[in-house]
Amino acid sequence: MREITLSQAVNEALAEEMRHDPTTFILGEDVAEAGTPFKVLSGLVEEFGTDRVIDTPISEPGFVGIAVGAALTGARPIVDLMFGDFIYLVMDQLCNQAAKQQYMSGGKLSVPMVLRTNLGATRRSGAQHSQSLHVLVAHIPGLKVALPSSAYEAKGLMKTAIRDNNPVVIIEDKLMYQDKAPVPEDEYLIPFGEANIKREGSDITLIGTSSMVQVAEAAARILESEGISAEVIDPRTIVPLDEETLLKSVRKTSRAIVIDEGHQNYGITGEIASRLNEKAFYYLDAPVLRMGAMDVPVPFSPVLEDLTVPTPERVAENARRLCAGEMIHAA
Amino acid sequence: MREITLSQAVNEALAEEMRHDPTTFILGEDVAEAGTPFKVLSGLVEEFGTDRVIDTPISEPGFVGIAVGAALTGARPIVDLMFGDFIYLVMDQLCNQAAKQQYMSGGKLSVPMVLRTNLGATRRSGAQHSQSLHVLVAHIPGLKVALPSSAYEAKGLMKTAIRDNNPVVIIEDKLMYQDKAPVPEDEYLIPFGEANIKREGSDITLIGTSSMVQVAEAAARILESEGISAEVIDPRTIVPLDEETLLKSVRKTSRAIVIDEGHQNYGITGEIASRLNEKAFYYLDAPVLRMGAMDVPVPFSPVLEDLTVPTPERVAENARRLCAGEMIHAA
Amino acid sequence: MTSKTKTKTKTSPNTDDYLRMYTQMVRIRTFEDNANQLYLAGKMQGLTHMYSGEEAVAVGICEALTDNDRITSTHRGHGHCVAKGANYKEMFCELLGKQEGYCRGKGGSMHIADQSHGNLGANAIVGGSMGIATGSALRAKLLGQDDVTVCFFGDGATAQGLLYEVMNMAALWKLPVIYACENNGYSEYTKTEEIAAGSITARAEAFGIEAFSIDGQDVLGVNELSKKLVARCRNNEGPFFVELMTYRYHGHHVGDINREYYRSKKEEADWKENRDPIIRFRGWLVEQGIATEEEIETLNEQIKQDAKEAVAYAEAAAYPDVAEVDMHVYAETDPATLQAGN
Amino acid sequence: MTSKTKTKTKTSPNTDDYLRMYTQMVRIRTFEDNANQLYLAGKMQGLTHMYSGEEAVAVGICEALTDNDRITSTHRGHGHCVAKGANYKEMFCELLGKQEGYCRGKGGSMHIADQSHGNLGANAIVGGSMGIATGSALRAKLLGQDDVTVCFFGDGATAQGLLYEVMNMAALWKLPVIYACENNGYSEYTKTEEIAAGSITARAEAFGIEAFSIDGQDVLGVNELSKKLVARCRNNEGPFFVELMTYRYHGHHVGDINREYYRSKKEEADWKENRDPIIRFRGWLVEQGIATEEEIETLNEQIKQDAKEAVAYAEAAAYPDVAEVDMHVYAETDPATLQAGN
Ligand SMILES: Cc1ncc(C[n+]2csc(CCOP(=O)(O)OP(=O)(O)O)c2C)c(N)n1
Ligand SMILES: Cc1ncc(C[n+]2csc(CCOP(=O)(O)OP(=O)(O)O)c2C)c(N)n1
Ligand SMILES: [Mg+2]
Ligand SMILES: [Mg+2]
Repeated sequence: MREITLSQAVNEALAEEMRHDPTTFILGEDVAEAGTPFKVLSGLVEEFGTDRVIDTPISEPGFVGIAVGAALTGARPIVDLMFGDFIYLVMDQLCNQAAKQQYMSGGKLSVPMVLRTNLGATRRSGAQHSQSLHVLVAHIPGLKVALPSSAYEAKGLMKTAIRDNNPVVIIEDKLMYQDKAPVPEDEYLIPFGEANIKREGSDITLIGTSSMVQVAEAAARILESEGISAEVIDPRTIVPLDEETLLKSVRKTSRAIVIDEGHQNYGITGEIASRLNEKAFYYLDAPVLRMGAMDVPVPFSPVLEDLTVPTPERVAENARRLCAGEMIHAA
Repeated sequence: MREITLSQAVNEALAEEMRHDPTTFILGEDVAEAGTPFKVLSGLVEEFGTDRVIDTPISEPGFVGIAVGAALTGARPIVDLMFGDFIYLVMDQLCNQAAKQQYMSGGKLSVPMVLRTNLGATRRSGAQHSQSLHVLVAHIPGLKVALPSSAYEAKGLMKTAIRDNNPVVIIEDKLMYQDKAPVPEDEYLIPFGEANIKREGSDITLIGTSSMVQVAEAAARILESEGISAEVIDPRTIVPLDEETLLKSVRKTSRAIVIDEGHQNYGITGEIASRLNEKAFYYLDAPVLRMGAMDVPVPFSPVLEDLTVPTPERVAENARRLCAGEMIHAA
Repeated sequence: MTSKTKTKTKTSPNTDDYLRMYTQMVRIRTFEDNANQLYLAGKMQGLTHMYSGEEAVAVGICEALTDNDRITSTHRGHGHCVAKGANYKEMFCELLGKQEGYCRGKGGSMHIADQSHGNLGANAIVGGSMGIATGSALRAKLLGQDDVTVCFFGDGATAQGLLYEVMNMAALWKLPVIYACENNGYSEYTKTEEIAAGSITARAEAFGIEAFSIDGQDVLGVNELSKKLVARCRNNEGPFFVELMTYRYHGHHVGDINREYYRSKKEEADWKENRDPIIRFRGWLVEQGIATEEEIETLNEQIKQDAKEAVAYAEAAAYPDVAEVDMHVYAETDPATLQAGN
Repeated sequence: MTSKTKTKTKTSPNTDDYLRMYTQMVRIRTFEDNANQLYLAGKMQGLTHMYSGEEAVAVGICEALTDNDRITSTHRGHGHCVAKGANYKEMFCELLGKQEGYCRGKGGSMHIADQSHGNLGANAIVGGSMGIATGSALRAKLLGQDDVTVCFFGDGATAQGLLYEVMNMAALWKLPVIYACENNGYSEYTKTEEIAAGSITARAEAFGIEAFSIDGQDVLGVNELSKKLVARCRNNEGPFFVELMTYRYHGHHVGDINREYYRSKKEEADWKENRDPIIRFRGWLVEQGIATEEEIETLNEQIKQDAKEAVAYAEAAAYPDVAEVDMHVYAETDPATLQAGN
């Protein structure tokens, strides 16, 4: 199969869906001629024109609000939020205005919009351009949240996001834009709420999201060389969450680590670990271990920044100890 | 001991600290003559004048940003955010601008400010005036988060919050403003990170936050009449969290329910339950059970709204089943 | 402004329009009187904000719109809802949390919406709908639809930065949206001059938006300007900004009873007695021979009767089934559309 | 504006000021040239935005301030930092993530702050510091301190609603703050006219704020106006708004190399050749007899040498200890202050 970058995959998904549905359009800062700073949207304005690939002023609450209004009245806007750190700025529009419309109207109003943005540290971008804030939106009923872990997921989840009738937040890993993966030429969509078993194994389950799927896979390779068989699962969407697939795996392996790039404290690992602890309690040999990012603002200095995010080595080390029956805590 | 309302307790704490430190001032909508819609601040403008009790326009990001700047340069602002639902509007100022200053400056800048706001449903206030959003700020390193559960805590935690050198978010239960509790006349402060054992017990630990402390206590009374001895613990601050006290209790009782008024999904119950599962795993007879608010926007209709929040009856029912050895799940 | 012209007669082609405007204003006032009673009688819970006194604004503007045109409303939204064509029954049901309400009881007073008439809904976040209104206008422009969107908000809401963000985009992109600022002199318990520096209309003008400041108690004046601006919006000349000077008769919300510390009884009386939009328009209708006092009394009575019946209906109506509590969190998506090739 | 006056001579009491302004401008340009080299050589990581071309803005303004006055800065913040008095060494250390940096390496280019000279810090959120600057001014007013705060931001940042929220409050409360809009014609890859409707200064004026639009390449003009406005701020006549027309020579950030799709080489050359603030001021200094060409060349060389040394120092300096990673998340509070009775 041909291999394309995550960036190209997103671009293809957007182009296909924009051809498919004339009510779709893209809205965001420097999305048109510049194709965004990450160049993910290059070429779209040439095909679809400035009416459908719209450069906005630096007004995040404003243009997210505009997207809500357009979605509420019959269009399917796709908002480009340049950095995931700016989610803070648009929380009211996303969580008060978009997420609740369907419910508050008793099912009469819907907001079919997509907010695409990114997450991830270790790019030396400092504390305000490196955050992984997905838990903030995952907590809010009415929003769906997808975290693609490769070009393949990025394309398939984006297409589903655009066709879904709800506000969907899709968060890409900004370090992965140039990573290639096999992506079919033929059209495909990836359904929400279906976890992907990236690798089968029997001794321990490694659940990774977004950037941490690769980390989990690398850890699994290390472990394999030591005779430990790790199963790696990517939930793909954290809302809805495919609890069944995760539970099935954990009931089989009896051990699990949940790995995520958001801060650990009050982050998504707590939810996932709790659900596994609750529903697979009698199968577990040890409590589910959580590995989130450190609970510190992301430091600029490279020597510090690299410490803040889980690495394959540290995941493997924890897995090894868990499998050896050691009692370990994340904190 | 004299009994005063939670509202009076907050008012006293503010007045005492404002007398104590001339760099403190209050900033918010209708805080002066009106004393806020909940009348919590009544009388303060008469004592401290409009220079220190400042009515602002309806500009939440603006006046929170102003508080950050004032705190950064030597004052101790206390921001009044009329409804906890407006936290969404000020997330950037709180989480990018306030929370990270100390760290980003390598310890040279600090932001000693307090944001006081509220939480809680069942007031028929609709989906945008009923949310309990504490997890959003609890997730962000650099912020401290206090959730007073009675007039006593409201006063003691507020005084500590004002003297703390960090940005502190203190969230009151808006249904509790008229509730009375014994509050000493003598000055006292409640340290952050010290949970309060509201009631000792041996069969099960009920951990409740804010409004849910009363719910837990009521459940404990129901259980007591059935011969089940429940320990009730109020963490009082969720950042920092007094894990030790919680663990000690759970290691003793072997069973626990975490009860909170925020949405359950990706809310604070997951973090607390995970920590207990991780660190008291071998003591537990059953996985820690979580009871958050339902994962739905808060409905207006009274018949629906009351279903969304944990009640003493439902807590008691779950506790009963847990103690009977039944395997139950929150979801 | 136009109330002194004497050119219209009972046979004027506008007679129906005038009578409908009058009717709609009285329907709003009557709705609010009943809502207030329901609150005072403990039959309605929650936070509710009365529109009484401001009727000429909602009616003057909404009468210039078609059902296809959209509005966004505020926490003080009953007036906009009635003016845009809503029925009493579904409105009262919503205020009481009943299943037959416009939002199945899930929205309540602060989130009432009436999709069928283009009312995109009240909003409990001050200024919260400014983006929505502007987005509705962008949708119209992009999809080549010729509807206009009116964004209602109060003087207090002009303090929200969002307004300036969306006005900038509306101006840059020439969107068919009208920003209608209902300046009733207060935001909650604070006078406008204490929270708004400079000039409200100048703020819109600074973004290159044509702005007007008019008497919001004169329904004909409001309607005339609105018709012009709506036509100009349809002709791609938008956006516009209109400040409407008006007054709320009740407290900020139904529970705001003792309010002399922030505004005097004298001031309230002055507005009610000398600037009431309904009394004023009624006088003009009679003066112009468009309706007689008797006809008007009959109309008023009929509306009161309608309200009474709707209230009784709503009180007797069923609450939503408890099973509805976790319905409508997510909109459904037809599984077929999620298949490749579709 | 003042560059044509011939009244100053080498013996003028302002000679030192002029030479310091010149020095500071060259120090900024030289700092950026070195930072750019560090980036191109792969020695500096991350996102960095060059201030070259805009020197007269930061220097003209900051030379009107004392160390006690505060500024807030932006993502394009090196110029403000140098102009407000920072040292090369701590700056380069910060850019390289070294422990001796102003922020112990934790901030980096986009968060550099220099507490000792009143620089409250760069900010990676466009417009993110507008509240901070206004709050600093409120603190001055409330605590009876007479310092002034300058809020630097770009033309693109005028699209952030926060600006209008804080200008409204600054105007209502007469705060000693100067909003300094560095209009360099672009926000990232977009021309200002495509993202800013109407007039930027009119927006401030609409809030009752006196506003100015001036040539940002003329350091003396900028300084003269700044001195006046700072004095007026100290005299309780603030706030003010100044738009400074300027130009950035580099791409939006160090990696923005091929940029002809959004601005022409010809336009860049025109600004560099005909409107460079340093060349222009240097010419004036010589013309006025304040410095000779040789003196200026010596000065330039000295600054280059300083930069070279500071870069070498920073390259050799130590990274923070790994134990620092979880230090400084929370400020300490003296336990004694948390006791009752204290
Ligand atoms: C973002 C936000 N801040 C504060 C409030 C509380 N609040 C509700 S109405 C109101 C006053 C609004 O004043 P205005 O916009 O003039 O409308 P009016 O009530 O006068 O019609 C306030 C402060 C809110 N609902 N939302
Ligand atoms: C809130 C926010 N939105 C977007 C960005 C990305 N961004 C960084 S700089 C910039 C352009 C800023 O333009 P301007 O304010 O004119 O400053 P200049 O770069 O021209 O100095 C943008 C869009 C950001 N950092 N913060
Ligand atoms: Mg008002
Ligand atoms: Mg610029």
